[in-house]
Amino acid sequence: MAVRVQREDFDPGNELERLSAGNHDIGGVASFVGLVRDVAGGEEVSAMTLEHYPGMTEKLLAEIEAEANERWPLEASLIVHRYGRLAPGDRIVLVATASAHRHAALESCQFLIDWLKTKAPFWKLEESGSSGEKWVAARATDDRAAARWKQSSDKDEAAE
Amino acid sequence: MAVRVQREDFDPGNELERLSAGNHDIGGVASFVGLVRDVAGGEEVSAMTLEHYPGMTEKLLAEIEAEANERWPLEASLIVHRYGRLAPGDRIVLVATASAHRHAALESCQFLIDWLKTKAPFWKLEESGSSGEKWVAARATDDRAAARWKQSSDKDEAAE
Amino acid sequence: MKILYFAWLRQQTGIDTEEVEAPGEVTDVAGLLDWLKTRGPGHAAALADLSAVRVAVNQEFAELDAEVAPGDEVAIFPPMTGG
Amino acid sequence: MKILYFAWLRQQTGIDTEEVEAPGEVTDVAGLLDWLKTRGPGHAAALADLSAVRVAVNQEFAELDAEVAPGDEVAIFPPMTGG
Repeated sequence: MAVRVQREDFDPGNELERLSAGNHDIGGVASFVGLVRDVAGGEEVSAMTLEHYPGMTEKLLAEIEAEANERWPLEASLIVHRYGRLAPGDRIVLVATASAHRHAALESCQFLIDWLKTKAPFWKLEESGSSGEKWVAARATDDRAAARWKQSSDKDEAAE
Repeated sequence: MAVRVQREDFDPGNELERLSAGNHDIGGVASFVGLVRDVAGGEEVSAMTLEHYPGMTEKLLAEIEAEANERWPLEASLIVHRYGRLAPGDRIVLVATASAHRHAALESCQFLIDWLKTKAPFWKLEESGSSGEKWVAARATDDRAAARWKQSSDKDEAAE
Repeated sequence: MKILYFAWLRQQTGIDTEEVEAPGEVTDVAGLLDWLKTRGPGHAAALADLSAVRVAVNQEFAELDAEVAPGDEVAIFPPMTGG
Repeated sequence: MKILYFAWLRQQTGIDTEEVEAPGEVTDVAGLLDWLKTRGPGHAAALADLSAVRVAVNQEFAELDAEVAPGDEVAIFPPMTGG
């Protein structure tokens, strides 16, 4: 289990290699890399700045990673999230999970990225050549994506 | 879109880098790497040999990759599957998908690996120090995982 | 009490961190936000629509009725847009 | 007709590929498998339980009632275990 919040870029190949190195109980490694797009909501994006809440970010990422490790039988997990000014094509975030079985790896990876989108204290400021700077608004689809990971006990109550 | 069936190892970092290079419409890259475990069904595994059906394998992988590209708005996709004799910790398969949006990437990646487990003409022979060679049996859980990706029109019919 | 502002709340208030001494009748998040509005036009504008604002007290997400006390770290920010 | 065997079917028959001329009454996969059983004890053992066997005709998965004809490539193998 590891969490890093950093300004510097990361190397997904190295990170994945280190995640599973020497652990022959691992049958699958799932990962997701988020990249800066050059368009958002139909508008060209020339750069993006990610602001975060130092201290709380690391604390929350460690908590959600611990929750993923409770809910799925993971052999290893990693979250790396960058902050600062990024250009289109730059890496923003890496989530990687390793497990004996592929579904635990794939599901926990999706759980972590859905969670990051709505609950991690990051804010995106987009720069556009035509319309200047704009804070990205939260999206309802991201809230719905995060909501479907509510524990099944919650879901059972909602269904009753 | 690309499919490779090869004896040689592959470098996940390089593959992911090439998949998204220069395409700033990509917002997320999902990937899964399958590894040889040193234990299966409670028994120690010292090595594994993957046999496949040359010609049919490549054809089917290309077909399923095309289907993923029809079902999800993908910017890029890649399947690399190895054959031959592998040791615990060795990489077996890489599936990677890239899209503007993370759910398309994550779901299509899971679709492809579920499909590979049951429909790609590969067969695993496990070697164990204690009990010799054994062909791996197909698993019902893998069939169920593949079945849930049936097109929604099929599902609608089943629900009626 | 230490108040932190992020994203457009930081820009509108013109402040990233401020040390404040709230009056004794401020005991919860709602009361604190109401009092912060009085600190200037930037604060008033930033906190005009509380539905657009999220709060954390001592680095835990908090609702409007959560308690606050001297010494707390209170962060005010818009809904998160990470990942 | 070209017959390919994979995995334990290859081991039990002792053959990976064989060229065969099936009699005229063999027109579908079921008939072909029945006839292949008569080619020797290895074939008979390998094809004893058809529920454990999958077939592809010209590299397309095929059911027992699928047609086969001279010139076809017919592959016989257990359920797949890739990934």
